[in-house]
Amino acid sequence: MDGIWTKKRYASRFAAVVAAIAGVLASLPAPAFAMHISEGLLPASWAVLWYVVAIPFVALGLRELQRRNEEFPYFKPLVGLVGAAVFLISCMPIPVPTAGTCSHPCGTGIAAILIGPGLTVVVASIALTLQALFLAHGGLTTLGANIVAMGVAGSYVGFGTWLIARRLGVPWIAAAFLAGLLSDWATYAMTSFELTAAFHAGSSFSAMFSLILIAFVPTQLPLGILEGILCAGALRFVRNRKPELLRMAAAGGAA
Amino acid sequence: MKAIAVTGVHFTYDDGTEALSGVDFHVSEGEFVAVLGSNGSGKTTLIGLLVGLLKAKSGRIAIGGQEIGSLSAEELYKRVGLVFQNPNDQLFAATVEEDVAFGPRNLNLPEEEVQARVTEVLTAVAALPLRGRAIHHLSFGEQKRVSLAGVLAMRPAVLILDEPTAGLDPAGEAQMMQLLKKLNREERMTVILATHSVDMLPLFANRIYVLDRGRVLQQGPSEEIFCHQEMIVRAKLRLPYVSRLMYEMKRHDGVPIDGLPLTIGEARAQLLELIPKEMILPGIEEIGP
Amino acid sequence: MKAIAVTGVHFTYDDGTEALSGVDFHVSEGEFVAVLGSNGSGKTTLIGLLVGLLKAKSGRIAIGGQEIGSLSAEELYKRVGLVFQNPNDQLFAATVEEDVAFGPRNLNLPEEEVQARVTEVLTAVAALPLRGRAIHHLSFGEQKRVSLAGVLAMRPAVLILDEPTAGLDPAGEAQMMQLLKKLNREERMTVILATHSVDMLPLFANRIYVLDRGRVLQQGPSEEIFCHQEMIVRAKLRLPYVSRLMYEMKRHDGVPIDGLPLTIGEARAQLLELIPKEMILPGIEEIGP
Amino acid sequence: MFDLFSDIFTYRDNALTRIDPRAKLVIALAALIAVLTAERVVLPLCVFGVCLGTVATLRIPAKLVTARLAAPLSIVAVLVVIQTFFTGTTPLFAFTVAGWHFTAKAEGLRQGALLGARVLGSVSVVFLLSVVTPAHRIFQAFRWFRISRNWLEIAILMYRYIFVLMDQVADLAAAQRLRLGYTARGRAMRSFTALAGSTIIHSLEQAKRTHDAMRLRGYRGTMPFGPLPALGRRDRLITALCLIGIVSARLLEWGVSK
Ligand SMILES: Nc1ncnc2c1ncn2[C@@H]1O[C@H](COP(=O)(O)OP(=O)(O)OP(=O)(O)O)[C@@H](O)[C@H]1O
Ligand SMILES: Nc1ncnc2c1ncn2[C@@H]1O[C@H](COP(=O)(O)OP(=O)(O)OP(=O)(O)O)[C@@H](O)[C@H]1O
Ligand SMILES: [Mg+2]
Ligand SMILES: [Mg+2]
Repeated sequence: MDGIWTKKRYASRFAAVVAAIAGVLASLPAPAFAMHISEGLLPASWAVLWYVVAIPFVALGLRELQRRNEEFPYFKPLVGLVGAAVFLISCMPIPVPTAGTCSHPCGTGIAAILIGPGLTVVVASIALTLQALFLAHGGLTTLGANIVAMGVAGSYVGFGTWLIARRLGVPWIAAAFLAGLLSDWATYAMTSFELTAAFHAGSSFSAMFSLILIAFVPTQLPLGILEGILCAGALRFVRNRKPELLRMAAAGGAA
Repeated sequence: MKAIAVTGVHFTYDDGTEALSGVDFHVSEGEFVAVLGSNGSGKTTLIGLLVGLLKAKSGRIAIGGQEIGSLSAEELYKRVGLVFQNPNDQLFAATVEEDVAFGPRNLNLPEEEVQARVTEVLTAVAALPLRGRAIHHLSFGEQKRVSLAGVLAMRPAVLILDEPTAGLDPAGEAQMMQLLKKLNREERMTVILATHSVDMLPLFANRIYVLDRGRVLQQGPSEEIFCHQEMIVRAKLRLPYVSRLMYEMKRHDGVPIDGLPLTIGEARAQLLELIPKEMILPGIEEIGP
Repeated sequence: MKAIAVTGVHFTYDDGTEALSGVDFHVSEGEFVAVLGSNGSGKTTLIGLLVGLLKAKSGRIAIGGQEIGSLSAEELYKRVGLVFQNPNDQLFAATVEEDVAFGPRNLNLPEEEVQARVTEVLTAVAALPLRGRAIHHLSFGEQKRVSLAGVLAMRPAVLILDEPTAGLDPAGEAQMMQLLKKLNREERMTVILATHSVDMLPLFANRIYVLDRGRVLQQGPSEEIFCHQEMIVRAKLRLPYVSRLMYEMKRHDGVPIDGLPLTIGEARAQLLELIPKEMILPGIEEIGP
Repeated sequence: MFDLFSDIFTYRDNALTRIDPRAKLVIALAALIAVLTAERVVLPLCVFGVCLGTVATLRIPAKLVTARLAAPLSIVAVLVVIQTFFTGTTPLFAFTVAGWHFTAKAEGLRQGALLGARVLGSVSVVFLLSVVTPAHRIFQAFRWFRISRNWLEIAILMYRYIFVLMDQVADLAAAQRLRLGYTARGRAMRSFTALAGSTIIHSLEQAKRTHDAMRLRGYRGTMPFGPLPALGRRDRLITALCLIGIVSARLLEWGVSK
């Protein structure tokens, strides 16, 4: 692995790699699912490691589910249905201007606002399992890694943003926008991190990380913004139409 | 001129269900046509093809004389409008006014024109007082009429409705059908409706297509269609109740009835001819309204 | 013994809509009772009260002689079973078998008993071959029957159905009503159904309650109910088509008709008496089946 | 997208659908591990070939196969290209495009090909599993693996109501399209948020009705599951044979790589 990242030819190599990755990514049938790490891509050791990271978060979410289900018997059907809705939203094609194709939102931001981050991890783990099994997006072996990126990073960052922004007195619509935006970017940063960790072999970690990050920029930067708009817009829609429903789902004083 | 011309259309869903197999379906401008068929006979699929939501595997579909594939979205949806069965799946704005204005605004009309259209169509469906109301506070019948208004606001030449009277009570059903009749007779709008309820149809539809398992069993004016009792049963339908009564009297009791009366008015006229004058109570005329 | 006794019940939704105002509703064991009312008349609200989903503001509700408030959830659900209007609300498991077994398993029955009940109720609703199928692959009519099976598996003493025939085609409607009739006559199950379709009712219901804007306008056997044409119209309903024909002939043409025939059979019998024998075609008997 | 989420083939009756889902899951996991730990392309490609062959024998439409494999295949392409040109030392060939020099390297090509083969192999294993096992059977098998019951309960509800909501969402989206809601970018985004919002509203309302229905049938906060049937002899035999096959293939590969 010598020579590639040596100073002299760094710039042109770097540009070439970015162009190559971005070019092929744009031609993918569903670029957003490039955010799911494909089945078989991670070496066994990494696959296991990410499982080990993911499982405590899922267990935490399940504990919360059990607890809130006892207070409020409605809760499991509610989580299941919100999960189904978020699954569908994440399957809806949205037009991404730069990629020239349609892409898909993650939906974790809005889910975290609705049912809280812990349960969003649970829902995301189920959605990812269904997608891995029946749609060949993501995979069973890479499930742990994908849960960490989509579920854990996405929902905790999204919910944290929402909470902090609300505490700081940011209007809810802006807070929702930020939550959607940052949850999407967090997912993408985490996925890039996971890919780098597995494949930087030999080359410098930070160089490869920034490389992958930048390669995804043309699609993920606007996609994050669209996700923010979606999150804010959908929340506004529900608030306008049926505010009482939000109270029902509310986690942590949502909306 | 043909408003709609469908010839030899086949359609198969991705999972292999053959929903339409060789359907011919023609509607002239200004007609009121009903597509009659049991659950799963392919009505909704046919409608999906007509409005371009589904693509036919083979066969030709022309709207107003032009191939459906050659029309832009804008041209197509000025020609055909679809009212869905469940208004809840169709109304997505917060208020009645916003929802009805959705289509005209997307046509980039000036705001006065948009408002004028909203007033016009809400008047047409007798829902003007609902203008400022929130959608989710409307009753089912009101929702149905508002969803019709939203489609009318696009001024489609052909209005297609999927089970317009499903879930409506008798009064709502009659009101909806009167409304459609008025649009058809007075505004010369072509109306196509899919349904499996047979009793109201004879009064309204010029022509009926009977659909069964993806095939057109028969088509023609309602008097003709309901003469074929076996065909009707094969399509898992039934005769209108009044016709059924007359059919049984004619067939099993040998009462001499001309053709097959479809409406209460026709049946009454025929029966009165059969009943001797002296049976009729004298002076009863005064009691009647 | 009264299976259901509702006296002076009022109910107001959170948003202030007064959905029921002073309703009395009594059903004896083994009866087949229909609650007839237009959209928004309060049928679903009344049902919600009967099964304990809603709590009445005032008035008394007793199920099988016991106050509804004093019954444990388990006792209540063994006494009343509710089939929802939309089968999707009720079919929440992945397959037919799992869904039907949901209730019995909640009753902590041994597994053989659960399986036996599943077989029994699926046979009763003619859906045994669907046992292993996924719910989302069933047709609408099949879903309706399976959702009925799921409730029957709880062996409720009283079966309540919200618009059991809504959305079904004529064949499916007839099948569903026959099924309910059989459950009522053969299994002695008390059946209560809410509907706004009038034509099938006279054949099946022992008694009809007419509901309008949260009030019971009238109750009684169907022959009585449909004699009150003005009351029916006030409730935004209509007479069954056959009765309408007979009513118009009696009222406007002065034809001497006894009472008001409600079914095709009754109407046919009465009309045949009025038509002179010599009008009837000779030898036609042979042609009839 | 929506149409792809189709499990109709899993309800066909064939030799593979008749096998107990637990057996299939164990075999699939073993195959995944073998593919993932393989050090040369042969084993993953063999698995890929076997799975694809089986899928073809089951007469799964080619359209579905290509749709499912499209994304993984393009990932494989990216991997091979990137690794070939940017990793390794031994040059294979070189060319220049628009002033940029590209040198393909042997190690990179090998590494890329291995990664690509693993992706293909494992994707095809899961694909085969998914066309012979309906979701509810997989959930059943999960129970045997001691997956949390709460997780399964949510999964079952989610799976079921994805189909219900999907019908409603499809109608909503069609209604918007028919009234020209997607003809310009700004409009499209507005329609899209309304669609997402409606989906959430529908789901929350449905949750209430579903819970009512569950309660009326005795639900007290936990979905009851029936007992799992014992694993049949035939299934145990099949599992054992397949495991032996997979393990020996893996050992064989190990021997060869050494
Ligand atoms: N999305 C779909 N995927 C697969 N099969 C479908 C789909 N939609 C409908 N079908 C099948 O296609 C056939 C025709 O269905 P369609 O919805 O057109 O019937 P319909 O006449 O509208 O019935 P209904 O009166 O119940 O609305 C049915 O057998 C149905 O099961
Ligand atoms: N959740 C609710 N909140 C507020 N008002 C409601 C609610 N549900 C029903 N209503 C109102 O209560 C009244 C009675 O409604 P209900 O649903 O009982 O009528 P219904 O006879 O079942 O009508 P349909 O035939 O349309 O089902 C109506 O005016 C309705 O608008
Ligand atoms: Mg239909
Ligand atoms: Mg109701």
